[in-house]
Amino acid sequence: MGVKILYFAGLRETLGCAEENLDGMPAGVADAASLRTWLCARGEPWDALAPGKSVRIAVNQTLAHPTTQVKDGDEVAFFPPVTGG
Amino acid sequence: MGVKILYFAGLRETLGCAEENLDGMPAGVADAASLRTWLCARGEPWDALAPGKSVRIAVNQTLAHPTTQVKDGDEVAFFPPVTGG
Amino acid sequence: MSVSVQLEDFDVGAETSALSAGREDVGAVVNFVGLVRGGEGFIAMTLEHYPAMTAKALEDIVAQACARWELLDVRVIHRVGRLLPGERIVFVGVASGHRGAAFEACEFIMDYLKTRAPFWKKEETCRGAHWVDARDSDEAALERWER
Amino acid sequence: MSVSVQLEDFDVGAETSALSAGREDVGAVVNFVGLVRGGEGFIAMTLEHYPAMTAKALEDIVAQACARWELLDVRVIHRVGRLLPGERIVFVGVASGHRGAAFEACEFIMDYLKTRAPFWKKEETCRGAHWVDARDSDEAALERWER
Repeated sequence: MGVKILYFAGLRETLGCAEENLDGMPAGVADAASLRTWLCARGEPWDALAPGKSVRIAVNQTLAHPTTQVKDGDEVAFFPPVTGG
Repeated sequence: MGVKILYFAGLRETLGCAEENLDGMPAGVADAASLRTWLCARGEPWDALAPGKSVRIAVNQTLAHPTTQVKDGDEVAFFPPVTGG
Repeated sequence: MSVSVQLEDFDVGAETSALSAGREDVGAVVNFVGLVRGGEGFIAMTLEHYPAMTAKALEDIVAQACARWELLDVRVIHRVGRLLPGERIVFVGVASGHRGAAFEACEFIMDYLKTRAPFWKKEETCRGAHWVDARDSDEAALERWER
Repeated sequence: MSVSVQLEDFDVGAETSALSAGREDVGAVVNFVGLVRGGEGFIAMTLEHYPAMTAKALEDIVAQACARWELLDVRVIHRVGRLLPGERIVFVGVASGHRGAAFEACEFIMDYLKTRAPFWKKEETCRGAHWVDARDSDEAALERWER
């Protein structure tokens, strides 16, 4: 299982990473906000996920709130505000 | 010169008249409202132009108000509220 | 900017393309297509108009829209004559840099056209023919723009 | 009701006709077509998306529109990949019995799509490439529907 994490657009380029797989949920991570904090703690360039940066999160292909639960087996995506249309 | 008067749609059918030409301006007729009153005074079926009936008036192909002036040489049209589109 | 009153049908694809053809400043095209609706006993619709006034009224409506919004092109086509259920009656296409102006102007033009352009619809049904009554809701739609 | 995400262009005439084909209850079709705008030094636009989420997001937006208005058909097409100035990016077509619902639903879908569907634009210019920033005005447009 584990957690699949995707990055898109400018955020993908900044992080130099399109996709990664965590073997399981990191300790203390249970929702979108805590996963974001955990990733940000890796330091540069992951501070692109710091609080105050405009980042949207989708959990299982649905836009998430900070409190949206994340559990083993989920797909979580981080991306900038969308600009389609 | 004279005044050309046109009637459209349901009003044309009620009056049995699509177009008529007045040789000149009838006495006392100077605006759209007074022309309408003058026509209405012909009696049935011209009471279709009576006050209270939904009738629109255009003077020289532009929607008119009751007080829009009518003078010799003008084209005046009477018709029901429009229903295009 | 152009308006047409015609018996013939129109080509929505070609009209839409023409609104942005040969230019790169159009970001949004909004189109309205009005169609004849069928129904129990309905046979056909005949559209009468006041030819000397129609083009003038439509051009005035387009000019009002251009005065209110930054529009790059506008096309209005209104058919007249006898039309069957499912046939197209009217096309209003608006090209603008941004979608807000295009949506508003297209709806404005339709609201004005419905209440200010000299067209009248007569319905043929299996029980006879009758002129369609104007709808209060069309007057109400227009009033939104006059506030 | 259907949504597509595709590299290929779409045919506005055919898509519009399909929204009322074979039925007589459609009185109004409102279409939106979004186009790539050119400009000083602008070369091309590349659209990236999140494939697993895109169709789901667009279907959710269409479902929300159908819950709010009486719609007879809806079609959404969004292109991805590299597009040149003047090329079509997006099509939203809405068929309804009456024009009010069709206009509102089409604008609603565009406002949601602009802020909730996972597409991102990267502009190539003669000075290099950059990701397009989201616009506050798009968020503001969306908020109108949430009052």
